[in-house]
Amino acid sequence: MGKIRGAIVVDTERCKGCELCVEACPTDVIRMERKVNSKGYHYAYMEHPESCSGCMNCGIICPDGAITVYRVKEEKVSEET
Amino acid sequence: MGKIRGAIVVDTERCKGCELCVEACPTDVIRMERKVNSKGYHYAYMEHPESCSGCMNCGIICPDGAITVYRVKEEKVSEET
Amino acid sequence: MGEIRLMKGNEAIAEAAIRAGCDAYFGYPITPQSEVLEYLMAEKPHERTGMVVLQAESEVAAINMVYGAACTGKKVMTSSSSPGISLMQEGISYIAGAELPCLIVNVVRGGPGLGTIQPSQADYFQATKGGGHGDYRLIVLAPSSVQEMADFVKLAFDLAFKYRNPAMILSDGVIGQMMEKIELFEPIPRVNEFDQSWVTTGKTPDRQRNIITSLNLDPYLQEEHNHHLQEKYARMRREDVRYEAIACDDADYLFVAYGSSARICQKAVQLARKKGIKAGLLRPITLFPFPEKILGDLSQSVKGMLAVEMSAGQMVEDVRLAVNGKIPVEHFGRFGGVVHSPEEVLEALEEKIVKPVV
Amino acid sequence: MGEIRLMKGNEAIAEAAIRAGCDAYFGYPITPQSEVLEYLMAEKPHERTGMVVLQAESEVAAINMVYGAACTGKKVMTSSSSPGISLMQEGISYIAGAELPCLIVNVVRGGPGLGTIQPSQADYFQATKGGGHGDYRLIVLAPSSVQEMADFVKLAFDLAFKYRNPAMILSDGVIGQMMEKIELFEPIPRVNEFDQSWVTTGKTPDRQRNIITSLNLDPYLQEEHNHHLQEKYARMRREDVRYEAIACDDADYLFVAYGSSARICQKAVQLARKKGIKAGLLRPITLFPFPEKILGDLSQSVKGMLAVEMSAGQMVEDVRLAVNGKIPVEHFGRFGGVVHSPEEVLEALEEKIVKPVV
Amino acid sequence: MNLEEIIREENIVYRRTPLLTDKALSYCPGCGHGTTHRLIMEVIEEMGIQSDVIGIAPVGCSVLAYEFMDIDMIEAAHGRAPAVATGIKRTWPGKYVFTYQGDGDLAAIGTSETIHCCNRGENITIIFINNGIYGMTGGQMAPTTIPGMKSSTSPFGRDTAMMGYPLKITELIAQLPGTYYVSRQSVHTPASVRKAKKAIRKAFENQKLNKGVSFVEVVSNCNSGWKMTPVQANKWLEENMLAYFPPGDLKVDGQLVEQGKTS
Amino acid sequence: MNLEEIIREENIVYRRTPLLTDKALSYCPGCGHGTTHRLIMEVIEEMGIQSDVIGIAPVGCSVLAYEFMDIDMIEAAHGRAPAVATGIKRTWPGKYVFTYQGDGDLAAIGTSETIHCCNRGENITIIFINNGIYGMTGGQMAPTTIPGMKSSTSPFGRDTAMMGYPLKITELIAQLPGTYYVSRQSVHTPASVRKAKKAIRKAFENQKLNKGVSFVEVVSNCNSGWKMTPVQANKWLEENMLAYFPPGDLKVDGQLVEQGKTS
Amino acid sequence: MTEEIIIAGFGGQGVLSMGKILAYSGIMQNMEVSWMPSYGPEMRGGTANVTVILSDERISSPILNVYDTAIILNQQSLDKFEPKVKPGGLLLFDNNGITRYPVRKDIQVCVIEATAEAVRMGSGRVFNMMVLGGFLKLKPVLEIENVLKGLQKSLPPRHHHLIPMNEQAIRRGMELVKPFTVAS
Amino acid sequence: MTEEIIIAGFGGQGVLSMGKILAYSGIMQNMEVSWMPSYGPEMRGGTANVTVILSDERISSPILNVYDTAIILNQQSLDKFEPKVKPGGLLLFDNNGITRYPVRKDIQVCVIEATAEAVRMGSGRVFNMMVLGGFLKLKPVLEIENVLKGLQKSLPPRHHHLIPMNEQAIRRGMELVKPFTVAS
Ligand SMILES: Cc1ncc(C[n+]2csc(CCOP(=O)(O)OP(=O)(O)O)c2C)c(N)n1
Ligand SMILES: Cc1ncc(C[n+]2csc(CCOP(=O)(O)OP(=O)(O)O)c2C)c(N)n1
Ligand code: SF4
Ligand code: SF4
Ligand code: SF4
Ligand code: SF4
Ligand code: SF4
Ligand code: SF4
Ligand SMILES: [Mg+2]
Ligand SMILES: [Mg+2]
Repeated sequence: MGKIRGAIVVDTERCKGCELCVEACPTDVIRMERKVNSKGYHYAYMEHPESCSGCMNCGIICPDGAITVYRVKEEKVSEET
Repeated sequence: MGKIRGAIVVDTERCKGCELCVEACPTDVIRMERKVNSKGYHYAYMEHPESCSGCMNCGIICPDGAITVYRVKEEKVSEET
Repeated sequence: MGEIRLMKGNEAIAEAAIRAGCDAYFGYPITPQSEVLEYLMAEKPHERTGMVVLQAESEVAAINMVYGAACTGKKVMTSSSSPGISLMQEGISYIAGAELPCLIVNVVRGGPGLGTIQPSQADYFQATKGGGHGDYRLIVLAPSSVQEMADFVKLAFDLAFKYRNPAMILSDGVIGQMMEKIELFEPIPRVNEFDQSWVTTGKTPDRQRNIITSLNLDPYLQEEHNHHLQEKYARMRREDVRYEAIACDDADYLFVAYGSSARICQKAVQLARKKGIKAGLLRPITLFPFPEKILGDLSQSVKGMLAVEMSAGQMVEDVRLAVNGKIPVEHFGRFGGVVHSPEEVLEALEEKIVKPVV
Repeated sequence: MGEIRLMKGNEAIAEAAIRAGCDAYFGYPITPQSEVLEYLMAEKPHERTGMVVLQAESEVAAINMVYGAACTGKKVMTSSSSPGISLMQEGISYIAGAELPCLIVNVVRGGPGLGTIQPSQADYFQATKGGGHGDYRLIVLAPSSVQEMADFVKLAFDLAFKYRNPAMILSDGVIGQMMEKIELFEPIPRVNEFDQSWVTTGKTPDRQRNIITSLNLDPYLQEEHNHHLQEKYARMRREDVRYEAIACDDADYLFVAYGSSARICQKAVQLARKKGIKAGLLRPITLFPFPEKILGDLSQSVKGMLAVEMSAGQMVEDVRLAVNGKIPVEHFGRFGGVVHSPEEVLEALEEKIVKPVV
Repeated sequence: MNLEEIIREENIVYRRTPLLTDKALSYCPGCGHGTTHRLIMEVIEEMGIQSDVIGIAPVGCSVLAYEFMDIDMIEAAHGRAPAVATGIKRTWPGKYVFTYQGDGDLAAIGTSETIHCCNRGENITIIFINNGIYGMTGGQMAPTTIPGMKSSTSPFGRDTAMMGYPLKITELIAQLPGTYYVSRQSVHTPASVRKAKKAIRKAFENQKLNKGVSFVEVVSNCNSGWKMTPVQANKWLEENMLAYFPPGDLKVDGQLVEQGKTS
Repeated sequence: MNLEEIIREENIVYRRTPLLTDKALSYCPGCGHGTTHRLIMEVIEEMGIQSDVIGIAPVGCSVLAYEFMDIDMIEAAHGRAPAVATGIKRTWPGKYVFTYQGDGDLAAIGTSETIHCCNRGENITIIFINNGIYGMTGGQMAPTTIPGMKSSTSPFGRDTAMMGYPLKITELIAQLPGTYYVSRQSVHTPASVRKAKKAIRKAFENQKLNKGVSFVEVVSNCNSGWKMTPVQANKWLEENMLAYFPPGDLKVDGQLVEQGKTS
Repeated sequence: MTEEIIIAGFGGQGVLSMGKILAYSGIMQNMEVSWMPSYGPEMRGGTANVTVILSDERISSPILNVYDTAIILNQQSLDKFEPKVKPGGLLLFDNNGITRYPVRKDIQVCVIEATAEAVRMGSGRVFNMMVLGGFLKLKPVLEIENVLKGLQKSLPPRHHHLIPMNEQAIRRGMELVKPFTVAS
Repeated sequence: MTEEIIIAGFGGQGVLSMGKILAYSGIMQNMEVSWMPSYGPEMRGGTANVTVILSDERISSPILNVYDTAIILNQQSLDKFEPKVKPGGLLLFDNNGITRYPVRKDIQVCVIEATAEAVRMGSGRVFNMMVLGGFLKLKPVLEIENVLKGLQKSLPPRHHHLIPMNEQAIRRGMELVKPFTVAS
């Protein structure tokens, strides 16, 4: 499927499992882990990393600032396309 | 001069000499007495009773409710005219 | 027998208010007493008895709504916790000055400032000596069980109307939040049987107008009014002092404690007796009027007293004033939201009273 | 020698504030102290020293403006009279809890409620025992002359910053409204020389962020904080008790009185001595910390004390606590706005102390 | 006709309402408080509701209103009259309840109580005496002191940069869904007094409708605080106060009156 | 490109601002307080003004804001943040001062301080979190609880006849001459968060202009108090809260924005 | 030397400012002074009084029950303060509007027709200065030069041109004052 | 008979309601009861605990320092309350998420794998009832019929249909509970 252009890293200890990022992701990248962190929360992870566009929606909506978003520079992307 | 149609009675002890009635009278009926009442206020009186139309302006403006206004009934007035 | 329920102290206050024929409650949420308003709203007392319940925009508004309703002879109350009660001080002083009956509930938390929401007894001075300005007193009742939370609502209204004086229930987070078995008294009709000749409900042709005010621009009239108030307070001291004496008859040492501290001291008395220390507990139920006479009397028979309060030492001053130097009086208490344990309290008695006295 | 002026007590407060390098005043008008704000507005201290003067929309706002400015290390003050001070109780408790230095002036009038605008001393309990919630204390200074109204402004700021604690000048309508000759101290620059490491003026890279709060959700931390406060109050008791002893050395009987009552008692001492009664006067200058030690000491040499206050009896409790039953302590005072005369006071001494004691 | 013939009981067209007590008003000569007291009492007399009215006096010069109005009255703490009124009206919905408040009382210290009472739509009447100053305490600046106006706490005139603009609280209150009738009037001329009375009457009559707050601002002089004679003060009022606080209805029957279309 | 190539320092396009402390936020999962905290800290970071900012936390769930924001902060008494801010800004006119307040704090107990601070035109920024409820104390009705909405003190839904209408305080504030910028935003979708951030930035930048209050309302969820999941709560917010509290600028550069023309 | 004075009259009669001038003059003479007014709500009307103490020593109570001198400007004040003059003390009153005259014989009673004189001179504003002159004539506790200095201090600079007029009034008062014979 | 119990765990585990059912059951058995929760601000998360006392006599302190029984549902609570069980008392814990196990040998320690069982049964809601069952098995201070009555009292009527399910859970808990051998 579509080229990998972005990625996220979730701070699993900071994540509270609110699922707002899941809802916010336009390309349905994120799912919640069945395991829980030390505070008892299920945490977010990339279920479909290949779909991530690095749009930052998830990072921007996350109340706990648990998500770092990476994106390869546009020129890079276009190079590869 | 013009017929007497109205009259006022000032409660001289209640009057505080504010002169608002003097100002309010459209026919310049009222003046302030040179004497003072027991509280030291000059009080209002009818200087030109013949000009009083009984319009009530003075009574209506008086903050201390010191004025009673009298007027002969209109029909009476017209009878006499 | 009345209905038996398991209830929180705060809920008991609310249910008792409905049953005591309270006409109106005005209040603003604050932990640890928000259940009072919540319970009332859920119970729709408006439908049950016609009681009015309104969430005010602030404690200042609430106490002044109380002032208004009280002027009309209604049984009216508010409740809050420490910071909220501080905001009411001007209003309370007005209510006392205008001689209005009403009930104010303070479920105390740890201060000063925002402090903590945990239990405390550090508002004793404020409640008993007048946190507001001027010489006035509240009738102050200190429940030490959920049962008393309910019963004192009725008692407070009775005393408030007897004296035309605001009454306060001075509780704390422990009593407010705990659940206990209680027996609810039978509802009484929402009819006020106290003298209503003074109330402002519209001047009917058969009487002079009624005025409620705390103002006397003439200081001599104001002094006269103050003397009248002082006489009323003196009468309270004569007629309405309430306390509970537990194991005091043969006691060598006394805990003096009210509210939840009294509960803890009761356990400490049991522990002490087990150890062979003849401890007793004098529990003031009315903090104003303070049970000074019984404390004075007991100072003849006991060797020392320990005032136990969740504060840095407030009621202890009234105990000292009552005892007037006859025997040692010391203070112990955890505070700032920490609740002492029976073991700590007993240890303090031994350290501060038993040892030094022997 | 400083500048000599004839000034009202309230004006002296205002002028002294400008001279003491006060940074900001926030207040709301109320008789009998509105001259403080009026004087400041007329003097344009903004131009004289850069001092900010703002009329707040209420006393609640004023005390919270004080709170804000105090957080930034500014010398800041407010003034009001009894009902207004009652409204400030929550704010004062916060300020004490957050350990902020500031000055609050209460020019007391007769209560309770709206009461009268005439002088009174019935806010003693509120000032010294905490009218707000929780265990806290204000440093309370009681001027008894216009000179002291000015001087204590500077003193109050010094003590407030020494302890990071709110200070109160507890005055009354007599001292506030009277004019006397005073010698003004030289203006000091509007620079704060006290420790500023804790203030919130923006986190610079060279330090951690500063936080001002009175909150500790954890009761154990809050208890620790309360212990810290109590230690501070204990230090005040050790280091900063102030009083004036007049004719106490050979006295048989003592007046204990502060503020304007002390002035009246001073005259009563003169009248008493003329009559051959060896009276003296102990005038507490700091009401908190209260001069309990000197009173305890004096209770060895005098036969009785009369606490004279324009209240139904408030400071008298502290005198009794200090004396701890050793000698009789009685109270006399006109109240509700009435000021006692020297003759009345002397008569009360004779009736209540001299006669019963002899 | 001579005077004796006119001055007869049956010819009285205007007299002091008996609902004012005999006591001399404590106000300064020419103060609009007196006029407004009179209007309220006339309305109560005309409506015949004396036995069902409860009035609330504020802290301000009118603190003693209860000495002059022959009705049951309550003295409220400074600014809290709307809360006090709420307490009463909620427990006595059948009574007429009104507050009488000054600008310091209603628009400074009592802002919150005013706004929330109006927003809740308590079925009461609020009479708001705006004299642009704190009369009672000696002429300090009020929330409604107009720009440049001198007072004892703005001795060089209200400096809006430092002290803010006057608060047009009546305009705010008209915005609230809980108000049913909001009007601004004045009592500086006979004509304005007549209008003010009509507004006050409406504000009392509305209580029967149970639709919310009826609010009447009365722009009035404080000649003492303004340091003018009463006559000067009323002229100054017309020229300055009314320019800032234009008279007229702001809201009628729950509907905002279009600006300019003041009646 | 594989993940390792993307997840590199130099490819970061979004990360938690270092102006948030390490401490885990005390808020419930999904609570908009966290998002808004982040936005404010991002703006301060981007403007590079950390050393000149003084923040004021209210009493409400955000009472502990000072634990999360790496700036000098003050905890104010319930509702009094605008007065506290006034005290600071008046004595430190060169600093950036902002309050962060809930709806109970700002629009109930703090109404008077809010209105007068805004009317005086203090040069500060007010961030107003409107979640229609008292979050911290257990979900009681707030001044902004919408009609029919349930809360622990309106368990059968807000009954406007008994409890009054929601208070649209932002609309009132926009009317005051002391406000320079008034905007309502929300943080329930990435797009709304982006807009909210712009508004907050403007509100801080305005402080340099010395023209008065900049006020940003942030409509936010209190999923705990509303008894919903965070995702449900944000949906409910969009459908119900925003209908009552429509987002957009109300006043820009001191000029009221015409209704409907919200940006 | 200590002189304890009460000045009492209607609100608008300049009672407080007369006291203030006295107090300031005391300071100019290196004395201790106190000035303690009655005070009330702002509304015009009603009575006003002020207690002024001039002394060589530190002043104790600024509030007194009895006085060395009572300067009385209306009937109500006469009724109230006549009994409070110390035996041997001075009661000075303006007779305008007085219907019930002083009766005490154990004190010195004097009268000054200052109101009448002020009306005659057409300058009501200096009425209180005349009364002050009368007092100083009877009790020369202050030297006139110090009173003039006191006047200067207590008037705002923009009113300093009025000082000669005030001085004149003081001197006129000294002439006007005369003993009052108490009816027996 | 007096039984002093602490129940402690995470906020969402039904700690308070378990305590409430115990207390109501006590009332049904004509006992005196007290229920004293820890309380905090509303925000979700954090730990919760409740002290329940059942007694034949009037209960003195509702706040205790040591307990007859500690019912423990998470690690933090285990760390905090294990030392506070009276010698000879009972410590009952659910082992889900526990990494540091009990060590005391002077008390009875039992374990119940209720979380695991609830997940297995697919009904997390009755987890706390299982734990309650475990406790009642070990300390039969309340008769089961009274517990069922207590359940009825403490549940709102609209949840009464769940009582059979709860009863089942209690009985299952009685089966599940087992002694835990403290490592030595
Ligand atoms: C809590 C409190 N603060 C201040 C005062 C003092 N005070 C009395 S009246 C008043 C202002 C009155 O002004 P306004 O409301 O405009 O009434 P007016 O006298 O002008 O009619 C003030 C500030 C008070 N009595 N109580
Ligand atoms: C004087 C005072 N009254 C009441 C409280 C209790 N209290 C704390 S937070 C709060 C309301 C919080 O609601 P809001 O401002 O909407 O903030 P949120 O928690 O929803 O963010 C209340 C009433 C208090 N701390 N102080
Ligand atoms: S960056 Fe965008 S596409 Fe990638 S996970 Fe986040 S929301 Fe989805
Ligand atoms: S939005 Fe943040 S806290 Fe919520 S699930 Fe996603 S990563 Fe976790
Ligand atoms: S208006 Fe009334 S008080 Fe004023 S002068 Fe005329 S009669 Fe007298
Ligand atoms: S009634 Fe009219 S005309 Fe007659 S005196 Fe009064 S104002 Fe003048
Ligand atoms: S001071 Fe002003 S408002 Fe008060 S009575 Fe006098 S004129 Fe009227
Ligand atoms: S209670 Fe509501 S406002 Fe508070 S943190 Fe939880 S979701 Fe947020
Ligand atoms: Mg006014
Ligand atoms: Mg909220």
